[in-house]
Amino acid sequence: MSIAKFLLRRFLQGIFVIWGVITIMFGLRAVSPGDPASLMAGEGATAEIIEQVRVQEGLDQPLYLQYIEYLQGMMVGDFGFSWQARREVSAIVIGRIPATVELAVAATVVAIAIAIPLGVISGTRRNQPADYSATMFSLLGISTPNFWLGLMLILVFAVWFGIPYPSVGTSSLPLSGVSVPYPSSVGLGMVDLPTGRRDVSFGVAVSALVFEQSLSEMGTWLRHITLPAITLGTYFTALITRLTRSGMIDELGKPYVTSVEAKGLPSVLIRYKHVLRNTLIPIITVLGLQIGTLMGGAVITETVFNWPGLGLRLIDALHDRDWPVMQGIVIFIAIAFIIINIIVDALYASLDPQVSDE
Amino acid sequence: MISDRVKSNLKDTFVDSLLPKVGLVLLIAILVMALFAPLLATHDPTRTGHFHETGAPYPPMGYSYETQVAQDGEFGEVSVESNSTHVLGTNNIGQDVYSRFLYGARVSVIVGLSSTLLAMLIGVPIGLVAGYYGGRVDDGLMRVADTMLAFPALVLALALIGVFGESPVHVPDPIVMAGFADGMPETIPIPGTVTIVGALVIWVWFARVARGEALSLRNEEYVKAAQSFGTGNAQILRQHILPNSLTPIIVLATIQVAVIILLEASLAYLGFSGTTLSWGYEIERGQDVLRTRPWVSIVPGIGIMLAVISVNLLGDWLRDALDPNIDQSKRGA
Amino acid sequence: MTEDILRINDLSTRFFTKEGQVNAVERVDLNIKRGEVFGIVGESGSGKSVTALSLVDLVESPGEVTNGSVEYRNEELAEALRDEYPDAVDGSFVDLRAVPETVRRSLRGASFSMIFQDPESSFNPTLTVGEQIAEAAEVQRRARANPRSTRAKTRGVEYSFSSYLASAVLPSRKFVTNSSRERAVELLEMVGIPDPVKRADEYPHQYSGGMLQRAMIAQALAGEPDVLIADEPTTALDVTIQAQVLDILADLQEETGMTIILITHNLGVVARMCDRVGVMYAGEIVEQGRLEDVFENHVHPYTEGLLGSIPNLDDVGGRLQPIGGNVPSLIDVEMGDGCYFADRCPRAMQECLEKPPDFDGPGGEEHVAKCYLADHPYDETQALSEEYFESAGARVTDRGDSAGASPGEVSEDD
Amino acid sequence: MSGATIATAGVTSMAGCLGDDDDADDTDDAAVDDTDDTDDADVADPDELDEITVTLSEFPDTIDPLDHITGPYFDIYDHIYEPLFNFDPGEGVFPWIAEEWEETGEGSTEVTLRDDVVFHNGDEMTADDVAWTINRAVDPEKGVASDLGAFGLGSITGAEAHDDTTVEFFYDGAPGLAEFEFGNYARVISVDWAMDYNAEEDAISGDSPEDFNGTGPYQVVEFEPEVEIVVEAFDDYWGDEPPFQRVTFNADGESSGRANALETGEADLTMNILPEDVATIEDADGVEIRNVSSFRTIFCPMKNSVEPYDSQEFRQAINYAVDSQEIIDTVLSGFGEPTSQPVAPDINGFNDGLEPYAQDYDMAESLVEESGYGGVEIELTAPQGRYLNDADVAQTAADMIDQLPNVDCSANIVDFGVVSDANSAGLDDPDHPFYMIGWGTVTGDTDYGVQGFFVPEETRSFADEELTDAIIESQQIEDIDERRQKLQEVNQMAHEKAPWLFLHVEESIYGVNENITWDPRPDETIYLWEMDV
Repeated sequence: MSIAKFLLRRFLQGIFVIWGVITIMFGLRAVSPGDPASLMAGEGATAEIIEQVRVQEGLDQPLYLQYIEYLQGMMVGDFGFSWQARREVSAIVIGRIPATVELAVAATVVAIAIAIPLGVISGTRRNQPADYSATMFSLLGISTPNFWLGLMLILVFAVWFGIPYPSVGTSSLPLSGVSVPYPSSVGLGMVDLPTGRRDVSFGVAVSALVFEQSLSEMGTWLRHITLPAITLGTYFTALITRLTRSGMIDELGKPYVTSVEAKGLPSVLIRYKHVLRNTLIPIITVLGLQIGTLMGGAVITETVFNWPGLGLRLIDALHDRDWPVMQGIVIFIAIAFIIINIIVDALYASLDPQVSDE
Repeated sequence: MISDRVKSNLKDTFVDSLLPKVGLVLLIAILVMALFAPLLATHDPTRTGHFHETGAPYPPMGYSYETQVAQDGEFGEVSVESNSTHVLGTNNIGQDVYSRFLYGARVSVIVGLSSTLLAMLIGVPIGLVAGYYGGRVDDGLMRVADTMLAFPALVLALALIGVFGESPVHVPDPIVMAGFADGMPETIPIPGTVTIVGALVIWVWFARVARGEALSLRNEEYVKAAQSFGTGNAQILRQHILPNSLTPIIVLATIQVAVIILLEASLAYLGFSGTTLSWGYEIERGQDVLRTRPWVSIVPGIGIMLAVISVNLLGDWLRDALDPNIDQSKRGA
Repeated sequence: MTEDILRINDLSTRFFTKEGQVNAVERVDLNIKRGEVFGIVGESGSGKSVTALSLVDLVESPGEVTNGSVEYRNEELAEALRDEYPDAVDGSFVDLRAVPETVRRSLRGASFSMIFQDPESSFNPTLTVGEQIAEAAEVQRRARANPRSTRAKTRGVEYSFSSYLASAVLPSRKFVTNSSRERAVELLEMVGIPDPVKRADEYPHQYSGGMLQRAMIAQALAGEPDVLIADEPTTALDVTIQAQVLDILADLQEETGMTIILITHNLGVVARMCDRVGVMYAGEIVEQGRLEDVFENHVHPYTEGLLGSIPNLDDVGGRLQPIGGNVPSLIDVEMGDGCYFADRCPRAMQECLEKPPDFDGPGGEEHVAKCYLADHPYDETQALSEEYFESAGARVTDRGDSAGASPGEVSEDD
Repeated sequence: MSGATIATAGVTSMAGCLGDDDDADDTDDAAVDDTDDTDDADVADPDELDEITVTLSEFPDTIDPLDHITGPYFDIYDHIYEPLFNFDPGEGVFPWIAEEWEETGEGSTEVTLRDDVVFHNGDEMTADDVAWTINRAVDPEKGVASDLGAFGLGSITGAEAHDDTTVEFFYDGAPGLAEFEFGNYARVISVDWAMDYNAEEDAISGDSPEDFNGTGPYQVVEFEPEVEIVVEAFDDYWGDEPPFQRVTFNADGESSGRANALETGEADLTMNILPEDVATIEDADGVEIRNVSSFRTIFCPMKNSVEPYDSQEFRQAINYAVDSQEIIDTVLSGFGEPTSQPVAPDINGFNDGLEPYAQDYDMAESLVEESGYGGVEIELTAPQGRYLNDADVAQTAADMIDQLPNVDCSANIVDFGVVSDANSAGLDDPDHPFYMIGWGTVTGDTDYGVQGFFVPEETRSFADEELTDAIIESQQIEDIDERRQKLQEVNQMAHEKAPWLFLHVEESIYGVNENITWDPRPDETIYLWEMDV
């Protein structure tokens, strides 16, 4: 079977799973102990609004008709309407995507950039201090709840070291009491005084850099995203380090490594070109599944740092009992998860030549 | 079942390396804390009002801190000394942090174990049946499993809680009931929905592993032999397939306990657990006062970390010793 | 033809395992002549493969070459290293154990290359065969441009860390130049792979075992090595394929005049290919000499046992004859002070409880045996009783345990 | 009226100042400088403070000016869609857009409007706009089923324009109530503009600045849904020029985040600062805490349809068990004042002869025994993040009750929606009979603080004929002093009958750039035009 066929099959499976996800969410609404109309109308809705919702959402129809309508809506990207926010859920979701993507990508980049070299070093220098440190780090990393980690980072960096940290897109922590003058204490000359802006998106930062040769927006972006990205990325860094280490150890024991060494290849090439490549194959499949953890972690991290992404919006929707928004975000996350997994599979297929023979 | 080889593997890997020992010591410590919380606690963990005379919470032993309090609208800086009866200080509402730390272990352990057990009870039979019978039953299960796995665990848990709400269950404390620990709460609230939701989120892992085992075991000679004697399928599943599938299921269960502990803590932190007697909730409580009273958040966080580390270490040990092939992906929350 | 290319003295390799120290290679002395085919033969676990790996410094932890010297004749190298490492250089010989690892490393491929017994697991499954051979050619190409510098092998932008990372993810080939790739195709053609251009772009799992072994030979030849170490090159192959592979090796040897150290437990292979032979037992070379001497005039009872009752070279049976008794444990504490073979030896004598030195054998020059029988005939009055070793007990363990105790590198499939 | 939603936050929208301190004439030369909008951290020079950022604790969900009734909406939208009247709690209703008004008969009042009011899109405001807006608000069939119409303008039945500047309001309640309602909640939308949004049928929605069009002193120039609204002074505003040229409204759900924003100069004004963060702000340079005792009381209703709360002895026992001063001193760091009755001290009808229940466990224990409910287990349902340290207050109160030897009490911390539903569900709903909630008596009159809880049969959470009658009686008294006396009686009665666990008066705590001159209002409303630099 060719890679294309393999991917096509995965794609069709993905469609099936998306249908399943949508069905489960519909089912949840149907089995919810309350009245679905009041569920959709959200917190504090009046009886009139609930009735209006019942009629407009077709909740007075038989269940199977509701289901068909529900599916039809989903197919055209209609996630419903938030009666609380008076907006299309899809607009709400789209508005929140960039912040989450920025955070998730930053965390992943940080994780990969740190974890892979760390795992390789740890795996190739077994039982040396570097290995022990990396092992301890990864054990702590996978065992530390990330919301707590986020708070501790704030505590250490913002409070104890007195590094002022922008409140925006961050928690919580007042840094006042910090008497050091702002820019010098950060040690980053390019970092401006905090702006009055809530946040700078990566896009804005990049365009400022490109069109205005201005570093300050990028600096602001970096300053805002650093702690959240570390918070979200730590678990992943630890996990990938762990996987890389054990994968390296497994792979290094394989005969082909001796064979490659006998060819006289430099060791860095052996590690990164030959061994790591084979190590990555199982890691990638695991990571595909772990993207779900990343997304769950993003929900928490966004809450800790008040980061205006999907996760924070999901929590708000839950507190407001705004079912359509909650459902829209959950379905969106699930679909994103499925699509990422298909991409991961493609990556996997491109890495492992044997996949096309399976 | 557990063979001698496995036993000796378990022993060897335990004796040879430090980490499983650390894990076991931690686990025993956590279990002792959880089990004997009413005896070890110095105060009723729900009792409020343990404040310094200035009205501010006590810091942990050996520390003091400066804070500002308003009396009749006027601010004044006061120094707050620790109090020897509150080893780890008190929280925002004057509850003893040490005692809440112990009871937090209790909630984590109860939720972690019961949720995992429940998930096993749901997932293992489904997985075994699917794997053993194969065919359409199996296909159906795998599709359901794929769909369940398309939800990030925390997100699915939040969705379920969003629908079903939070309902704490008040579990009586046998030690207090028996009169060994006067002054401790007679019941403790366990986040009921979280327990069930946790099981609903992770059962599919058990189903997958059990299915895989059943799938390979059904071709074993002794199973074929039993079939040829006309032994009923139910009996074969019970007598042959289940016992021989246990090893990877036990390894998985260990890891999933850690997953549930983190899940419960996360939900409590986000305010969806329905109980305030939880490490996660306590961290949230401390968030507002992180700058002035960091111990309120630090202490429960260490609790979660130690509990998860202990379970992870034991999980690693079991996995290495029992089943080197079990998938790494089954960890994490 | 008579000049030594390798002088191995007192080479010992130990594995430091949980069960104890394993003496995989025990004070081995060997001289290899330029252009010859030298066979090392022995049972599984006798230390043949570890000896080979020790020569090129590829013994892996927990193993370690603990003693001895490996002197390699190479005028250029000797010249280059003379000032910096005077102790390591002796005439045109360089003691490879006395020079830094980077030097040894730089000799791999170019001076020494290896063929492994299991071609399927000795190729990286995720790179094309052509790429892997080209890689070997590339390394040597760079090394030749600047023979002493290992850094030369890793110079250039494509060797940056990020490109390593990228290469791990992307199917990139920028580590090898086009000329190396062409060279790979040539080499494949040379070892008789049909349609080498197409085959070069295939992955190892698309090759058959015999073809892969040929590809491995091609890879080993990429650096035009002085010494080719072939570790059981035919063990994993079908009998017909075995013959083809051996033919190729023999032809290539004839063409290039390189030295081959052939490690095998297959006496037929030895008889067919080798000029001289060393017999290994329990990490020691117990007898060595020209092929005819060892096969026909052997003195060591172990050699005799190996060959069975076959009296003449033209009728070698192929496989090793089973020998009574068990393969010895190589664990240091369990090894006695005497001849390691004594417990299995039909002619063990009292004096065998002390380690025999090398005695000149009855064959031509260089026929050497570690056996008192080379010095004087068997004396029945000195014979050890059958029960002697059984009561000594501890020295001999059952086969299962010793296999468990031996590191994987020394065990072979029989 | 059902108070659930009104109770949710500082519900009011009265126009504040009389204009006497509105000397914001120094902003003429303060041209907007878009390239320099990052400098508002530089608080040293007050002249430059013509751009400020207000960080609220919650960002409005919706943009329809009629589709809400809670604090954060008014805090932003009142600057865009200004109130028609200027309402001062406890003082009454004063002219604003409405210049004068007169009762014209049974259930109708004629209002004369200014003739120089224009919408941000340039259209002139007419009486038609006002009438249409009122009708849209009060008619659940039109536009959105508006909270503002249903609760705020509950007794108003409609409006009709007579000419460009005259509009008549119709109502079915007492004239005083109607005046309070329109005085407080009347707003105006341009009917022509609104028609583009199909506003007769739907809520006004959108995500661009053009989707706002009021007559207020500020017009929207940037809008990012759920994140921020930026407004600038409206050039054609009929009234005084507002004190800041450009104002950014955003929100941060965490008190410490808001405090942090203030300290780093990212915000110039922020609200709902927790007591824990007060000291931090006090310590920081250039910013300060401004606090005022609000009209909001925090208390825990006990539904007397449910055992054991049907016993007056039991309810009193609960009050004797809780030491609210202690809660204030510890959990609230001293912010607050214990209450003895439903309303706060400055409210008309407050009975200053009443003392808060002093903590007395012996008394409480014996009262519980008297009630016959000894050994009962109860649960206090309380929200998290709605009021100052609400969950902590509730847990402490519950634990104080739990310390009674004959009562077990625990706190159940839930989302505010649960509490709000429990409150509006009335006596028939037994799910959460004992819950913590806050109520801002924004009118400054006791009636508003008690009537919703004790009078309407469907939604009240406590049924007592004597108390209900007394409240109804008070509503019919014309004489101010007599009425005040009656209201004091009502408060006295409420104290004795203990329908609630009385806790405290909530402090409104703001963090403010010290260059801003502003005294916070007790009704929890933020009006930029009351500020000065």
